[in-house]
Amino acid sequence: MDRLSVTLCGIPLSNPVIPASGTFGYGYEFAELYDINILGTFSFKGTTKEPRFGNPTPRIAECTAGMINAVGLQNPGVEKVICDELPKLKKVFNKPVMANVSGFSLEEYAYTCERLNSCDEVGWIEVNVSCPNVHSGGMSFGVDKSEAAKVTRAVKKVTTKPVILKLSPNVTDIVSIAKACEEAGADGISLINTLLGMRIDLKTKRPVIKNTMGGFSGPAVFPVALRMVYQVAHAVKIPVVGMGGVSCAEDVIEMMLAGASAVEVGAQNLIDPFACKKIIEDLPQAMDRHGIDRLEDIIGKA
Amino acid sequence: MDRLSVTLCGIPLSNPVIPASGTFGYGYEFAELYDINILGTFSFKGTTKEPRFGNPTPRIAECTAGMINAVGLQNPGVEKVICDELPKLKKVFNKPVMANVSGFSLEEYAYTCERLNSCDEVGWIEVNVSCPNVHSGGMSFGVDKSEAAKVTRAVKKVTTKPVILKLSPNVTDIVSIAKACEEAGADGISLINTLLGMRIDLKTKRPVIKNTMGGFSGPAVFPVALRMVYQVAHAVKIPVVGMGGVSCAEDVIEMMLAGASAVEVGAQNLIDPFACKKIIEDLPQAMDRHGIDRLEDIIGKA
Amino acid sequence: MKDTIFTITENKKIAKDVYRMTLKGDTEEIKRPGQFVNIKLDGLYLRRPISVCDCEGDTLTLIYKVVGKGTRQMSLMKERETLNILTGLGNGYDTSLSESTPLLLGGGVGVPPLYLLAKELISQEKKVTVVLGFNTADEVFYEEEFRSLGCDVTVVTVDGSYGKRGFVTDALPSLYSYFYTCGPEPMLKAVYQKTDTSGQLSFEERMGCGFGACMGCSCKTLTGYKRICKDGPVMKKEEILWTD
Amino acid sequence: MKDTIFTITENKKIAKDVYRMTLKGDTEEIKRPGQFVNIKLDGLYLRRPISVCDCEGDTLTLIYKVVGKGTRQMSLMKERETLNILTGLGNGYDTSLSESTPLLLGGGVGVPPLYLLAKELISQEKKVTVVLGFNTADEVFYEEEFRSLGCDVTVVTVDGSYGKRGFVTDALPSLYSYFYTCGPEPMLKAVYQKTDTSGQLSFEERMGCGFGACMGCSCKTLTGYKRICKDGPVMKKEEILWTD
Ligand SMILES: Cc1cc2nc3c(=O)[nH]c(=O)nc-3n(C[C@H](O)[C@H](O)[C@H](O)COP(=O)(O)OP(=O)(O)OC[C@H]3O[C@@H](n4cnc5c(N)ncnc54)[C@H](O)[C@@H]3O)c2cc1C
Ligand SMILES: Cc1cc2nc3c(=O)[nH]c(=O)nc-3n(C[C@H](O)[C@H](O)[C@H](O)COP(=O)(O)OP(=O)(O)OC[C@H]3O[C@@H](n4cnc5c(N)ncnc54)[C@H](O)[C@@H]3O)c2cc1C
Ligand SMILES: Cc1cc2nc3c(=O)[nH]c(=O)nc-3n(C[C@H](O)[C@H](O)[C@H](O)COP(=O)(O)O)c2cc1C
Ligand SMILES: Cc1cc2nc3c(=O)[nH]c(=O)nc-3n(C[C@H](O)[C@H](O)[C@H](O)COP(=O)(O)O)c2cc1C
Ligand code: FES
Ligand code: FES
Repeated sequence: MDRLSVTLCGIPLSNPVIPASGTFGYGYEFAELYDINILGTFSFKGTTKEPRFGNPTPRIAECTAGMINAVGLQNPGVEKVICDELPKLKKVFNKPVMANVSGFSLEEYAYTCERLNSCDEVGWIEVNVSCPNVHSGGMSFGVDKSEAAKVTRAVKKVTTKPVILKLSPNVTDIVSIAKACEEAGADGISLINTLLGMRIDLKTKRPVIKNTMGGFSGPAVFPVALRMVYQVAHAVKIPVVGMGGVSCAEDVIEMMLAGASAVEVGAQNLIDPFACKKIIEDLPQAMDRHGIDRLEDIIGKA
Repeated sequence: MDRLSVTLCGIPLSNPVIPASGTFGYGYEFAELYDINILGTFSFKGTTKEPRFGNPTPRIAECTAGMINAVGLQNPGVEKVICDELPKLKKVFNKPVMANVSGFSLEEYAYTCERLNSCDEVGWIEVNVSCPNVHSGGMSFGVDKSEAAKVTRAVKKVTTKPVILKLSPNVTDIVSIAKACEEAGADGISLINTLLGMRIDLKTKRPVIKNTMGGFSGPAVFPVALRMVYQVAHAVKIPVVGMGGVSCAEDVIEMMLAGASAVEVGAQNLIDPFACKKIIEDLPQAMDRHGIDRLEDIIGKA
Repeated sequence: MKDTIFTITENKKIAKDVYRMTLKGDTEEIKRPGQFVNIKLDGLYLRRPISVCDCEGDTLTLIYKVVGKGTRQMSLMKERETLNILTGLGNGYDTSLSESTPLLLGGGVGVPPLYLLAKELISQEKKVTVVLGFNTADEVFYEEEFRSLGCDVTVVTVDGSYGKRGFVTDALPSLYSYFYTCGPEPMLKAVYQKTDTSGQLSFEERMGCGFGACMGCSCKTLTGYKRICKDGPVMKKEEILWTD
Repeated sequence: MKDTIFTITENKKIAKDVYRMTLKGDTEEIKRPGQFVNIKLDGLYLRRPISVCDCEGDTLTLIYKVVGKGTRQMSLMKERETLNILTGLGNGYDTSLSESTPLLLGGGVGVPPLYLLAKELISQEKKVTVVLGFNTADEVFYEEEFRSLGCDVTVVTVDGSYGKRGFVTDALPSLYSYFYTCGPEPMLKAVYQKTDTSGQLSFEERMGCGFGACMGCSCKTLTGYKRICKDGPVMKKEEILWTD
């Protein structure tokens, strides 16, 4: 197993494979299928201060080699997550988990992160800055470097666990945003969140997604994700978690060559509930095929 | 045929299908295969003031449902285009053609457009603002609204033909850039150019593309392209030419529902040299299937 | 839930645009009528959810209508080709809640799951009445199959070209103890409004995963937020909250 | 150029990771040895360029090495399966330029196009010498086939496990009037440097289209910019400009 082990912000992972937030719930659906302790860790469903139903349906659209989702951060709210979900999770998962946090104001981010910081089960806090900022016209926090830095500082002030800023790819200059987060104290960067996309139903001649647009992910976005991981990993000193379209062991290796210290897998879990298990099992052979001894050695080597 | 006809900046097109710049050369390779007069028009290879070899090879990488190119605007330069290519083209194409122009300074854009403006064969000038601005640090003209507006004004000053600004999708806010071009006098907007992407070769552990990154296009980018076409078409009054991942008649219809007055087809021409012919032939049946009488009626109806 | 490879044993057109596919494979996880399976198709990203129409031993029967790329692709598949299918999804109908005279109301491709349901209710010695609604005569299917099970079957068509003219709710029998229904949402709403007993309704929604992981298919109910794929697709009349 | 459907008649392993596929279809556009075809494979976006190894009547022979996804997929295909292929791409070798004793130098999967070339040169009653280079014994193929045509064949392997030890350039005959070569770029460079006659070299490059439309495969030559897919893949020694 040592061939696969990596370290993320000082915490060891038995392997770099991490189901991405929003595609793995709070883990139980998958724990019924396989022992999820084989995972490096997983990032749980984006959690907000208050419970949310999210967006109206349809929330899902099919695309070539990918999908659009407009779930809208449905979650039971941070108190329920702490009281109900984490204790349930503890029974099936004995590793530190990654807490994915969203918010619509700096106060909400800080509140939710502070609450989760007190949970022993939580190893890292992954802060999703793709949400619209309700206090400044609804532009996402993640598209502006000073807003992203503000979120970083607000969260760092109330947490002791490693804080990973999860960036939106819908920007002109991903590097400047990553650097602003690093300067503001982020312990890691994860990317990419979904690309803003849209489909129209030819039968109804209306957008498939009730909210018109949504987040596009899956194998189709891999080249964009890889490029951003490469750019950011070459510009910051903190570790980068790569994601976007990863669907097989080879993709994990490619992401790590680009500079990722660990790799998240999103949409593929929905299409194949055993995706992460298969990837972890396939990694050693894929490494053999490409003459790789230890995964840790290849990070950023491209 | 009237079911398919549309108008682009006042010039009638027998149908909205336009091979995209860089994927159709100056037309002859395809004229050997079929009568290219069936096309609405086509956009010829990006032309610059001086001849260019472009980037070192490899310039091409395969992706899931798409490809990366880093051709780097190889072209014989505007004088050769006017003296050699356009006269040759005239023999096989009797419709106004779309001249695609690139530049690395405002002067270059203006020079090349002015030269092409004098050619009778040219119907529209499509100005690609994705090129790096050599006078201001290499950032692309197309990622900054004031730079894009400057290019528009410089070109409009020296041309009488309709000027279509072709936008880069690698931006935070495509709408503000489109609007800046409109205000600066653009007669139309075309989008999207390629997404910046990257692949790494697991055999060599180096980027596949010699220049590291390149432009990603093909069916994978369709949802991003459609979203941007929708956003821009709803924000400007000038016509929008939609492109990005279009590979069949249904995609053309979807782009038009999103707001495109005409639709360009890029990478698909490379995979299937008969792609545009097939799309034009398939359109009437696809329209029947979806209860569409005339294409012009559905523009922006989603 | 189980991830299984099934082999097609028959794929046959049974009405306008409607096909019946029978497959052999591991059906162990299919436990109740009203459950569905989720089918992986080459070249398409999301799986396609289709209700279990019948399941006996290792034989699974699906009935699907060609409405788009995926179902068109399915219709072109041949005997001996294989499909990767996630089985045993969704809660399914609870047959224990109906008394002696359940009423089954199906519309279009909402009819298929009612077949296994009818079979099970009849095996419980209930007297099953079935009303099947279609648009026109050429879309009608499975009338005889339900009759062979021993159901009292009425067929209605919207244009009157076959059976009675009208909607399934125009043909409600005077006496029934409970209802089960599946069909397009406007039909479900009409059934909800025009029935005077309790019952169960099966819903559709665009799905990301089909097994409860993505929250793509959520709906609000009187008993909280539910995922149509995992907490449904079958809902009890009492919990339904119509939102639009 | 022609867009054609071919049917596989045989697909057989002939050396380590190397397969020979024979196909039937419209070969009309295949006019010269050294041309290539471009193959569409399910689920992969770009076509895969493979040289014409042989072409007789409606039978096309390709020899390919499994190096990635596409060639692996090809190796799994069976008789009677079909492939969409663009045929007749590239300029091909010009056989008129060689005098009586041409030398053919092939390395690895650069060997296949030399087969049809040898056939054609022999039909012109030339005396053909062939040097085939491989890494090791288990990669050797087509020695006998060239011999059957009537060529004088030498095989070299890098590790000496078969034939002579060394590179093809270590086995140049003392007398030849012209050369034709195909193989990996380092080999082409060595051939260019160590041959003292004129000749033709066939190049490889990552391709977007394969028929001259995209400028993906350009190279600089002494006679201007060329597209390897359309103006090549065969270049004359005199025009070559090594850039790195
Ligand atoms: C629980 C459930 C059970 C179903 N059972 C049956 C059945 O037994 N027989 C049958 O014919 N149909 C059934 N459907 C509908 C069936 O899933 C769709 O007709 C099918 O997915 C259409 O796929 P397509 O590729 O042909 O259409 P496209 O329009 O090309 O599909 C595009 C996307 O939209 C989704 N989609 C399209 N229509 C629907 C729909 N009505 N419901 C959910 N997703 C949709 C597809 O799954 C796909 O992701 C069921 C749906 C659900 C949710
Ligand atoms: C004109 C020409 C003729 C060729 N003839 C033969 C032949 O007769 N036999 C044979 O075995 N091989 C030949 N090749 C090489 C062959 O095209 C590649 O081995 C093949 O494309 C690899 O595809 P893949 O999917 O298995 O590999 P991958 O590495 O998965 O392919 C990824 C992408 O890179 C491209 N690529 C990878 N290697 C090469 C290469 N060496 N040259 C060009 N593109 C490449 C692929 O086409 C694809 O677009 C030829 C190449 C060219 C340009
Ligand atoms: C259904 C769905 C829900 C998601 N929800 C969240 C979320 O709550 N928080 C978050 O940070 N990212 C969320 N994401 C984004 C993913 O975590 C991931 O960043 C993105 O999907 C790219 O990876 P992929 O291409 O592997 O799916 C969601 C993605 C999907 C598909
Ligand atoms: C090989 C290649 C070369 C291109 N060259 C140009 C160019 O010279 N000028 C330009 O404006 N766009 C160029 N493009 C971009 C296309 O015109 C088009 O905007 C883009 O590829 C998206 O469309 P697609 O997904 O249909 O390919 C090129 C694209 C490709 C694939
Ligand atoms: S479809 Fe994913 S939770 Fe229901
Ligand atoms: S590969 Fe397109 S021009 Fe050669």
